[in-house]
Amino acid sequence: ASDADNTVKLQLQWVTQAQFAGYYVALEKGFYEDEGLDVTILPGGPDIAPPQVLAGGGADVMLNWMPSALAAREKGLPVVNIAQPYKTSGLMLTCWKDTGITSPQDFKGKTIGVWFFGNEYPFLSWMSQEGISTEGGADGVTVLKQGFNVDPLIQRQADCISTMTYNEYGQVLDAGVDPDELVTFKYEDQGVATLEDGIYALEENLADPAFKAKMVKFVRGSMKGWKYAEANPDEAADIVLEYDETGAQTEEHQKRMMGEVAKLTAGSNGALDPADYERTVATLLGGGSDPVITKTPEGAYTLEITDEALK
Amino acid sequence: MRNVFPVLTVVAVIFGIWYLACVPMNIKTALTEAERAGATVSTPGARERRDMSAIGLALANPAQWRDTFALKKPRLPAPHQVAVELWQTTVEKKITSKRSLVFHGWITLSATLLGFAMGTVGGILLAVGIVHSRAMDMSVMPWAIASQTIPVLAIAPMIIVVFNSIGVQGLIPKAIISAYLSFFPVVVGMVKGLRSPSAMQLDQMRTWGASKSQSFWTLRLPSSVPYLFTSLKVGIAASLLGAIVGELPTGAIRGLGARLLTGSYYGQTIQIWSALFATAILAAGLVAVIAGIERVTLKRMGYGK
Amino acid sequence: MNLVIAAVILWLAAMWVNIRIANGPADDSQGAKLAVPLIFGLTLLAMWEMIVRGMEVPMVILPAPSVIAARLTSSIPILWADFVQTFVKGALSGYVIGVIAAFVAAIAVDRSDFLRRGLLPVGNFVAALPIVGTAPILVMWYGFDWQSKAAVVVVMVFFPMLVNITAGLQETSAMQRDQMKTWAAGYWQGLWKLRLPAAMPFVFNGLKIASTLALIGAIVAEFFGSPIVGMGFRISTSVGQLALDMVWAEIVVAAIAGSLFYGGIAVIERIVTFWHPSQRRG
Amino acid sequence: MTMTDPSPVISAKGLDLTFQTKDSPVQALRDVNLDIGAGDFVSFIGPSGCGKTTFLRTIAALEQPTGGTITVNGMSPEAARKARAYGYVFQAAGLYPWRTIAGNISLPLEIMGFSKAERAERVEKTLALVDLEGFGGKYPWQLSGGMQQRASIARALAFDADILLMDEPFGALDEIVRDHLNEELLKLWARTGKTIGFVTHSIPEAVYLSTHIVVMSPRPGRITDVIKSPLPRERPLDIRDTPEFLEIAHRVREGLRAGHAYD
Amino acid sequence: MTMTDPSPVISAKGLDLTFQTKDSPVQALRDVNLDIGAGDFVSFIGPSGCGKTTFLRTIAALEQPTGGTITVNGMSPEAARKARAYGYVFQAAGLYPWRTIAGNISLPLEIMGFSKAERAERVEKTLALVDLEGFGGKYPWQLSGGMQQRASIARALAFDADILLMDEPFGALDEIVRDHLNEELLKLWARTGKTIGFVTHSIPEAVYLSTHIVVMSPRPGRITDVIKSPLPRERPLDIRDTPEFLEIAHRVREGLRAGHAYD
Ligand SMILES: Nc1ncnc2c1ncn2[C@@H]1O[C@H](COP(=O)(O)OP(=O)(O)OP(=O)(O)O)[C@@H](O)[C@H]1O
Ligand SMILES: Nc1ncnc2c1ncn2[C@@H]1O[C@H](COP(=O)(O)OP(=O)(O)OP(=O)(O)O)[C@@H](O)[C@H]1O
Ligand SMILES: Cc1ncc(C[n+]2csc(CCO)c2C)c(N)n1
Ligand SMILES: [Mg+2]
Ligand SMILES: [Mg+2]
Repeated sequence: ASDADNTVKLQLQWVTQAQFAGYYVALEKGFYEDEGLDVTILPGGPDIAPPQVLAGGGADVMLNWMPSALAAREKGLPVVNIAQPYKTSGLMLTCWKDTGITSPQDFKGKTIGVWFFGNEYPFLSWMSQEGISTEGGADGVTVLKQGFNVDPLIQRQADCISTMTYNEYGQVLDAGVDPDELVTFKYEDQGVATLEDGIYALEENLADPAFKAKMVKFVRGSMKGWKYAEANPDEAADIVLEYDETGAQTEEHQKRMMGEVAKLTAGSNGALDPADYERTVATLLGGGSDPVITKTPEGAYTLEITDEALK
Repeated sequence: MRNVFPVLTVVAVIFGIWYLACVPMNIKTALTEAERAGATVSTPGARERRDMSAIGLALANPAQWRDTFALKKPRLPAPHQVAVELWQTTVEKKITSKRSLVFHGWITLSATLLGFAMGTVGGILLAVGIVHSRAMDMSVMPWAIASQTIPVLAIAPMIIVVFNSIGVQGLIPKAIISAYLSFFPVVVGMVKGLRSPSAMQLDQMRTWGASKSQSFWTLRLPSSVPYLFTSLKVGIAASLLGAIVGELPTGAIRGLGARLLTGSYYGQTIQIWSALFATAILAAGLVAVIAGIERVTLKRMGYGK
Repeated sequence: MNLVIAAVILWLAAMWVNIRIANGPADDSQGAKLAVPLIFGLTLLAMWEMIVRGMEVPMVILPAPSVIAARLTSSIPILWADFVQTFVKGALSGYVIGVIAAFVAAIAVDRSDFLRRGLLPVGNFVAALPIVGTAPILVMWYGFDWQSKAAVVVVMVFFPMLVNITAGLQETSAMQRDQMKTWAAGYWQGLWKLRLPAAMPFVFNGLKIASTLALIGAIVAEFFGSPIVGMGFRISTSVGQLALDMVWAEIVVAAIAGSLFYGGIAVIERIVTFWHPSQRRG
Repeated sequence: MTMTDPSPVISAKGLDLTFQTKDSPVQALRDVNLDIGAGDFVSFIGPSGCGKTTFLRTIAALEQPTGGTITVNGMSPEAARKARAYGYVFQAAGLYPWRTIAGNISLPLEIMGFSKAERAERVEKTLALVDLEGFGGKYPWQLSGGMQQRASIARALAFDADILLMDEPFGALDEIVRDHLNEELLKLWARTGKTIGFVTHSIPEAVYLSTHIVVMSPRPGRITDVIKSPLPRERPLDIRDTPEFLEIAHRVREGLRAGHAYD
Repeated sequence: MTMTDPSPVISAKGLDLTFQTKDSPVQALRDVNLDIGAGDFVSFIGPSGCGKTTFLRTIAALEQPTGGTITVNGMSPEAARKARAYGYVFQAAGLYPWRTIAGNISLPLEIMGFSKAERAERVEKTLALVDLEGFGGKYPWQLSGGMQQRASIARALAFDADILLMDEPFGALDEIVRDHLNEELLKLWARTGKTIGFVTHSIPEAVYLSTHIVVMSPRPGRITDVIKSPLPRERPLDIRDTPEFLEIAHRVREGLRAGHAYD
């Protein structure tokens, strides 16, 4: 197991893009190597549940949204947040202005595209907070399981869709839509923001001091990568492009994404703010008829890794 | 060869319809873009146009017809847009480039071929078992049919994860998914083929005192060859689909499946269509190769006379 | 570990029983024909249960059959709603439309040799388009609800049906067609009275193949956008929620529905093609 | 052959038929001249591939001659077919397995637009004619080969055409059943007075049944001999052991042997 | 039948055979008693379904009798088969299209483990025996039907069994070719002195070929008559027009007619 000691496999939750720039920069710039780590980055996709990969032993650490991670915890897969490079949420609903929507109450009777796959929880808690049914009808919203692109909005099959500030929103603009034609609702502003793209590991692994030490090195290297990416967005975007094996990304798109992502990671040194955590848990517990988690989780995060890494 | 002219005619008609269809399919987007660029169109306002008839809009705005063939992200790309994309991503790109469809095609092909080989060997072995053991025949067949009613896309991620957990990654899990799809036609065809010798031929073997294995090698196996090839042609196409499905939960890194998916993720319709066509061309090519081998083999074996 | 060994022993025992039944005196009885596959299937299930428990496979990777069964029985309303959405609305309507369209096309192809030679190769090409590519396009065109799922099913079902019907219509011997001529029968008379009935074994072969494709197509299409009900929706969402028991419950429903659909068509086949040698005995 | 009847039912003059195949044209019939009178029973015999089937098919307008003329009832074969001038019986019974025997017999009647009542009546009548009363409700596969062939003949008789063309109708049956059906066919012919064209490979069968035996030579098929039978119309089975019978059989065999190259 | 030979090659005593089918048991053979001596040519004739094939198959150990005894060369049929006591020729030639004629003939030899050299030698010899020298390298589809059937006979002869069992070997061929092969078969029999069991539907064929004609009655199959032929061993084709021949043929026909319920 001697060479297992310095290998780390990281499972992303989406395909290679600037959303994960910090990790690719750390890899490319040798920040992991400096820590003595041999890191492999596994891209995700619409059919990959990172917690499942973690459970199967296919990866050592994963990126995940807090609600999904906490739900996994309740399902008996004890994952622990060890770092939180994203400070701010990039999730928002983007609507056509000409639908007359100006506030969440106007969603009634409208059709809204939502990402599922464990990412639907923030939306559901928001709607229950607003007292709007998600079963459709004149007084509720009709929810669609949104696919992986912005077509439903462009084709006007939905009045609003989920977008990330750094990605889908840009795609909507790329389609020639003027920002003035749109109304956006940031989850952050609605008080239902969740902690996105945290770094998680399995609790049982963290009991092993050697693994813990490895994680410290990994988080340290990753944060170095993130800070470098924030400072050099264009170079970071190029690095990401370099690692994209599908060849589907465009430089223009990745540069803009990097710019937007930098805004979200800017406020974080990697350490999870327990206040943010408490707020997220509160939102999720109050999730209406079918809450994501039913009891307050214990030990779902640890500051030990970041404390050590940031020393 | 006699088919060339009819095929070309049909293809030409399809292209004609396709071009015609582009106008109503893309007219709303084209109008919206034209409007943004400052042109005046018959019915202003994308919202107003949303529920209007596309054909009506197309007829009212002949000026925008040309635009419907040149959108960046059309609802229906025009044939030449797909052709140009195919050309650029196959011929003009270095095949080692990750933007080359040949590169991605090769990734998919290697999983396809491995899966096809596994599925074929597995299918043949299973068929041999079924033909020689009544217990196997009675117990396996109904479940083999049921297995084909399970959507692969649903179990593909689980297969990947399970293999991941025993340390197997990369080509093998994809090939297994592809084998899962191709084994069934092979089993069905081979069982039929191995049972195709007539009672008379089997009796003849008995009058010579042939053992089970002698009957198998000299009679059953050669008799099954035509059936095997028919199955192989179905099987290779199924393998290709399996490999593509298997690419989705492997992190959609490389391969035609990944191309399709990332294309759809970024709304790159032209890229999707060209990957789709590349897949179909690959499938047709693979089937043609097997059909070629089939023709030569069967001719040498004296069938078809 | 003990459970794993027990699983192996169970396997050997069950296979021994099966071999005894299959080679025993009552091997041709209805009972044996039902018992043997049933024993085989139940053994597989029991082994699955034992191995999952014995090796302590995490729930989030592979749940045990008992857990799946529990989920199945406790979620019947959800499963039923999903079934109606995906199977009845999506798969079945697409299946019917696809089959009817294939019949119409087959007759067109049959009437014109030119069309046959032109259309069938092109059809084979189109049939090779992978569903994971066509589904997103059709969802974009036909919206999120069952219509786009039906469209995917139509595309999947159409060509296998067309190929089978066309082959079936060729099935009659030259002699039979000549006979029709000696009675001065017209095209449609020949079609109705001779060639369609003669094509039925092929048609049913196609219908059976298409039946397994239809449900799969409808489920897969839901991965690419759907309302918040449906088997494909539930599967993909539940994977994200690590509710693997729900995923498997849906898979079980899919397998049962698919097998029943297939079996139902096989029964109709028996009735319609009662005259065919393959159906006559037994 | 020259018939006593002044206006022949079927008349072929200088008939030529060449098939265009991929490799080379195949001349199946060359300069065939034949008149068949009303009520004749004409057998065609000759080595395999000599054009017997082709000639029968030409009469039935299933093939187009490439030279010469052929008339049926004074019209073109095409027109005669439309006028339902003949019933055609093929070698295999060719019954539709999804129809009962009665359904099979009524099939041509349906196609020709007979009313339901009339169909039922004719089916009953023809079933009786071929000795199959009571079997109308059975399916073809439930009958023996001989019964199937009888049903197939009934089908060709049901619409009561004047001419019956039969291409080796009993070729697939065993000798005993065949003898029996030959007897039956003769009776039927006597009862109905139809004109019959009959292809066979069996010399005794040809001699036993026919008023005229047409011997054909191998490709390109020509008529080498037309033997008029001196046997009476009434023929018990053991007429086959009489010297007259053997004499004609011998003539036919000689005629056949003349042009035959063993395989 | 009682043979002059004291120890018969094939001997059946009180043979019964009943098939168990789904609906009801089918008695195919009942109380069959028959002795066949060395060098006899025995034909079996009888209506379809009377059990001719079943009897031949029982001799070849392809069916198990349900009553009575049968011995071949004094052993059980099973043991006789192991001792390669017989060659079996089926109705269709049944040659493998993927093997040449020589390859087809050598197939049983391969299965029986003959050495390569011996195989080649025997193939040559039997090809000569059936007049197919020079055709060893051809594929079956390159030969006419008659030649194929000869190759199929060669295959049954190759391993030089004393007994040849033939189940309607010429049923599918046309009459002229059949005549020719009958002649050849007689010559072969004369040359090799084998014991031959031969199933046919054709009365002239049975009479022309056999030393003994076994007439069987319909189900349950019984032997109704065994006719010993007074014809000499040497038989030109036109022996068929002699009164002796016709006399035997007549007897056979009568015997057949006796038990025959038309289909
Ligand atoms: N459609 C066709 N195309 C080309 N050649 C044909 C066609 N039909 C028949 N022939 C050829 O014409 C010749 C006469 O054939 P036909 O079937 O009339 O012979 P036949 O006397 O009926 O033979 P058989 O006794 O075997 O039935 C044969 O050489 C045959 O190969
Ligand atoms: N395997 C079997 N199972 C049940 N019944 C059988 C089987 N084989 C033959 N029979 C029946 O046994 C009887 C005798 O059959 P057999 O094949 O010996 O007749 P045959 O005299 O050779 O007839 P044919 O002249 O038609 O070849 C028939 O009624 C047949 O249906
Ligand atoms: C099936 C599936 N649907 C949605 C998401 C949510 N999500 C998380 S990050 C990200 C990328 C945004 O550009 C998206 C879409 C997911 N992970 N998997
Ligand atoms: Mg013919
Ligand atoms: Mg027989």
